[in-house]
Amino acid sequence: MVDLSTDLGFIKLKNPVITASGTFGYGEEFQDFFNLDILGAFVLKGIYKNPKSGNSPPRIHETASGLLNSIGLPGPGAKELQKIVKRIHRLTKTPIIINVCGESDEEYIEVAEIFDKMDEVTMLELNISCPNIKRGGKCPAQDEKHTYKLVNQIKHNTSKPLIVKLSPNVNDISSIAISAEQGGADCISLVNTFLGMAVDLDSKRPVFKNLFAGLSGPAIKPLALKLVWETVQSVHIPVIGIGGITSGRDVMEFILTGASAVQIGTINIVEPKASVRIIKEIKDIMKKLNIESLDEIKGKLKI
Amino acid sequence: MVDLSTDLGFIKLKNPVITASGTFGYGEEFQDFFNLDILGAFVLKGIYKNPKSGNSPPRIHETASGLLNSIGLPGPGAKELQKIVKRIHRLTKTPIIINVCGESDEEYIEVAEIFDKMDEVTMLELNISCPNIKRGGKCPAQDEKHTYKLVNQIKHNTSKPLIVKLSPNVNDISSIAISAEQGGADCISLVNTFLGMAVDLDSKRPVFKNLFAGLSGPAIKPLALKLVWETVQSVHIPVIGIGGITSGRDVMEFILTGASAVQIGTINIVEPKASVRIIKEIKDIMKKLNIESLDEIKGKLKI
Amino acid sequence: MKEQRCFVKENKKINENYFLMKIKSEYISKNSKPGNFVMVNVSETFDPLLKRPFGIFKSEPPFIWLYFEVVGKGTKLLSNFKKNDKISILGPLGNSLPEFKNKKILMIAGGRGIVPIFYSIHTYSQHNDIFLVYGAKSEKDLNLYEEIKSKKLKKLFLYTDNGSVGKKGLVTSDVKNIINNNKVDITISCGPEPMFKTLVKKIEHIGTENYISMEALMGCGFGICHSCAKKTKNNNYKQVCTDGPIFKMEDIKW
Amino acid sequence: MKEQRCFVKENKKINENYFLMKIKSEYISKNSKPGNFVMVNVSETFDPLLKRPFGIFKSEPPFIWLYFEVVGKGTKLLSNFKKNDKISILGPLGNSLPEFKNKKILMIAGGRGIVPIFYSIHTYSQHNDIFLVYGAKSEKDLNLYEEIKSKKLKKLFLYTDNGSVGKKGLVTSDVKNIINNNKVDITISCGPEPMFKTLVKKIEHIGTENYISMEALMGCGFGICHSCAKKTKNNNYKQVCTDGPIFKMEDIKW
Ligand SMILES: Cc1cc2nc3c(=O)[nH]c(=O)nc-3n(C[C@H](O)[C@H](O)[C@H](O)COP(=O)(O)OP(=O)(O)OC[C@H]3O[C@@H](n4cnc5c(N)ncnc54)[C@H](O)[C@@H]3O)c2cc1C
Ligand SMILES: Cc1cc2nc3c(=O)[nH]c(=O)nc-3n(C[C@H](O)[C@H](O)[C@H](O)COP(=O)(O)OP(=O)(O)OC[C@H]3O[C@@H](n4cnc5c(N)ncnc54)[C@H](O)[C@@H]3O)c2cc1C
Ligand SMILES: Cc1cc2nc3c(=O)[nH]c(=O)nc-3n(C[C@H](O)[C@H](O)[C@H](O)COP(=O)(O)O)c2cc1C
Ligand SMILES: Cc1cc2nc3c(=O)[nH]c(=O)nc-3n(C[C@H](O)[C@H](O)[C@H](O)COP(=O)(O)O)c2cc1C
Ligand code: FES
Ligand code: FES
Repeated sequence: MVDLSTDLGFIKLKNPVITASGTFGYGEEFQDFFNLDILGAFVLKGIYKNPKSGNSPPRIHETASGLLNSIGLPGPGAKELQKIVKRIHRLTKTPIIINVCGESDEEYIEVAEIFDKMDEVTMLELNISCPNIKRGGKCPAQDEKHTYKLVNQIKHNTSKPLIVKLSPNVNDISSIAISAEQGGADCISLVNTFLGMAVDLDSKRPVFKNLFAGLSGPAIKPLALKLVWETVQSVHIPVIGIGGITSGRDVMEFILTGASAVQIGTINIVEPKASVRIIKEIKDIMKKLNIESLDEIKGKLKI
Repeated sequence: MVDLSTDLGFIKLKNPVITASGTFGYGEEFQDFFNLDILGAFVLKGIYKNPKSGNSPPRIHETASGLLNSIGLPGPGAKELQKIVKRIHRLTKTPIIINVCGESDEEYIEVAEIFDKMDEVTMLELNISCPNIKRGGKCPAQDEKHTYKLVNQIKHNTSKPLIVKLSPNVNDISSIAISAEQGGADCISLVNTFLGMAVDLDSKRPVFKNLFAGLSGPAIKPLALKLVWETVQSVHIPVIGIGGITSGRDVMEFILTGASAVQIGTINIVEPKASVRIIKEIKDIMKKLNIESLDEIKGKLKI
Repeated sequence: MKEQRCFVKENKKINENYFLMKIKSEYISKNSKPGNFVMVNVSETFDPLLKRPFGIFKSEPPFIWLYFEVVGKGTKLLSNFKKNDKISILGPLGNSLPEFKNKKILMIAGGRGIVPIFYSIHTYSQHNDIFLVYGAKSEKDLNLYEEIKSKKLKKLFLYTDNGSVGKKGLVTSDVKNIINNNKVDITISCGPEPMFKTLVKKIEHIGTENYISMEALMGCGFGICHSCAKKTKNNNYKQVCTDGPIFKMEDIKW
Repeated sequence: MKEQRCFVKENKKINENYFLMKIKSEYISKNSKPGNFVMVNVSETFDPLLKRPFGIFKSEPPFIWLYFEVVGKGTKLLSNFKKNDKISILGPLGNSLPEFKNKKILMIAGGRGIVPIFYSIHTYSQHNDIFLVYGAKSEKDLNLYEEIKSKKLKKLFLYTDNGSVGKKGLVTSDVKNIINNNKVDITISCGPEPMFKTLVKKIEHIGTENYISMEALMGCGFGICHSCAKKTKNNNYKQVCTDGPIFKMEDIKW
């Protein structure tokens, strides 16, 4: 019997597989495919205070082994999501993580407070890294000071474990990660999507109204792994690795690199039962490598 | 008859297809596949002053639609390359571009001076963006001041048109591009490879001795296109777009985005006759779109 | 809705650009209804990354048929599948048409829009009068002419852009007359966006109940990625994959 | 050296992990020599991105044969090719073995290392005495046993890890004795890295002329990417794709 559990310090997950925000709906949608109980945890799609309808189409564009998206975080608003959270909590006891969004620091704080009060919610993930903002805009995770200040404010106003989700679109991921840690983050997750662009030759227009969009999927894996490595080297809190993960082998590679858990994103869209397969593959690899617990490999990269 | 020529200001190329440094050897190797005369220009693989043997294997690692490389710029040194340049100049009148490398500013300057004196050389491309440097090291293109200073010094010591090749591994490509322009660059080419990482589960080691390696290939195209766009917006000199280009359509997309020419890299390794196909595809697309000259589309992105 | 690895039983080239693929899936064939679609994994690798949506053309358990046009990289790969190759498909997906009885139904199909229409004819022709308007660029694109003639149709109106078969003109040319002359109650249409736009103008206020089957750029096909958004009249977005692909014509903002 | 789109004429499963693929290429078959290899495009998409190197197993114009082991994603895709599928291959590549006459040649093949060896036997057996040592994990991995027995061999020594066929033991076990007892002039070997390492120790100073066929991680296969570097005794790098794959045993740094 291999032990897949992983300790995030503030919580122990039964396995390291967390489904990533925006690629797993509210979980409910996956019930037809598998029992949500098998997951380590799941992150609901990003939520603002008020309902949002999202960007005008097209919202996705396929690239080689990757996906550009500019969905624009459509959602029913925090109040409505509270009801949904209650409903899904009745379906499964798997930890629910809220992906907190905001157009202003105040909105981030308000949304975080709303879900901080809910027993059904296990953790908050602060999405300070959404690339789908107005042209020329920057997200908080692209600025050390902003990251520190926002994380700090939220930490002071909430009591649940706080995951801070970072953007790969920065010069020096370490300094941002350290800012988040100093601000009070209990955990760091990365990466959100990489800024990319696509144009349409026939219309001579950018594919996306917002010009830029976020790249995810297998294409970004080597880039994400490098950023996770750098983050693990610079902070003392646990790190959740994200980016192009599609197999048990990928998961093990991120854990070897120092991640305590992972989130799987785009592959959920492509292959709804990916998590089930991935968890099985992790077990198989552990057996093959003769590893009984993930701690035997976590961060054990020999350099 | 469509006109594929493109004006870089200091030189007019017969078409926008330039083969990228490190993926086209010294050109000679491709003679079996096609006549080098068809190319717009070609860049020889990066050269240091003295012979270098390159990194210890493994030197490549395949990723989804991408290639990580840590070749380490093996080469015969500047003196030997001069002989080779003379030899290949006899084979073709296609403009030869030297990819100038250095471990120190002095070396960059020396190498640039050596090739500046050669009639057979049309342009110099300053490779200030090679990611395959020692662990923790930075390349000049990751620092505005270093970029400015180095470009400026070389510009003062040479008289040939100077292309400065930028790194995508920066926070703000615009400011680096502007530094290069102010330093005296006649043209900017980008991107060099993205820093990525791979690990080997069985040995628990990084795949590459240098830990990080450079990602190229179709996977990076949307990221490269975004950086080319930002660069075109911020400088007045011509820009050569590079990154994941594999088809005539890709070339046209970069030109629509504002590039004056392109370099094609990894696809040369995979499909030696790629340039021939790409040039043909460009013609076909121009006919289909009813475009007679590339100027009709260059930078014409409607945003 | 399930994802399954199935066997391709046949992949027949109908003409240069069109293929008819027979796939064995007990589950999907038994659970599908007219209007439903499937998401097909065209490659076992990550390029292309996304599955591709295709309407269900015909369903006779344990088989379903897809009828697809080669338009890009994914459909090109799909055209290479051969008998006994395995293929992963997710379905049945989307909503479906309601049940009809004793109605006069006009079906309007442009190009590959014939797919959901063909399934509907099959389902409704027993208890309803079916009129079909089918249009394509030229004779060779009217691929399913023979298959269609074999169906129980009250009347068939053919159109080609160049007049090589049927009338010369657009599929929408005489729709209004056809509706009036035959006292049509219901229309069901599927085709390219421009066809819909013309159609809306012609029949929106004519008194018929108008159903349409829509396409959209899809990521997942089962409602989680929000990429298939279509604007409705009241400026909300609907998801084509779960709220559709069947919509009432008047619900969409054209 | 040319890149061509060729037809697969047969892709026969030899056992669970091994396939023998017959490809039609007038050009490659006519221009290849023992030791040469080809780069094969296993997918029309960008995943996997790189071509894969395979030795030429047999060449009888207008056909060549590849004999490959399914070890990962690319070889898995290759195993799916069927008769009349098109496949892009680049070749012939690499250096080749010199000509030999009236020599006693010992060939040593471990696992899929049989590929260049088989080609060499074919070429050299007319004018030389060929001794073959061939080893594999178990009987079922000695796939080409019958094919090999049909060749004109002076002597055949078989080994399996478990003794299910031939002797139990490693392919290298008795090499020294075989060389001495049969007055072997030349050895040609191909197999996994550990086999070479053992072999070097046993026969480097025995007086034979020792050729080896090496594998390396390859990007291009024609000398431009520098990814196939192998260190030589004098601490330089050689490129396996153009300086090799055939090397003299003593040139390599083990
Ligand atoms: C619900 C639904 C049902 C469909 N049913 C059928 C069917 O029965 N038969 C059939 O031939 N086609 C059908 N389509 C369209 C089909 O999905 C696309 O033609 C296919 O996905 C194109 O894939 P590709 O890789 O070949 O093209 P790509 O290389 O991805 O693109 C080629 C062109 O097709 C367009 N395109 C790409 N994806 C879609 C998409 N999802 N919807 C519309 N256009 C797209 C692109 O914008 C581009 O212009 C349906 C689409 C939907 C949404
Ligand atoms: C000159 C030469 C001749 C060869 N001849 C044959 C042959 O005749 N028959 C045969 O079955 N194989 C041969 N090989 C090995 C074959 O190229 C690899 O097995 C194949 O490329 C693996 O591809 P994959 O995508 O299935 O594996 P991947 O998924 O890429 O990797 C699976 C495993 O194979 C290893 N591997 C990957 N590429 C290579 C490579 N180029 N060389 C060695 N190991 C590799 C990886 O490190 C990994 O452990 C030859 C290799 C070379 C260099
Ligand atoms: C369609 C889509 C929607 C996403 N929505 C969100 C979101 O609401 N909040 C968030 O933090 N990240 C969002 N992401 C980013 C993912 O959670 C993840 O960080 C990213 O896709 C990288 O992982 P992957 O390569 O496994 O997809 C979204 C990604 C995709 C593809
Ligand atoms: C194997 C390899 C070697 C390279 N060597 C060099 C080099 O010597 N000098 C340089 O400026 N860029 C070098 N590059 C970077 C390419 O020139 C190019 O900028 C990069 O690969 C992105 O383009 P691509 O995606 O089309 O390959 C190398 C890239 C590869 C893959
Ligand atoms: S395609 Fe994903 S929500 Fe409709
Ligand atoms: S494989 Fe590219 S140089 Fe040998």
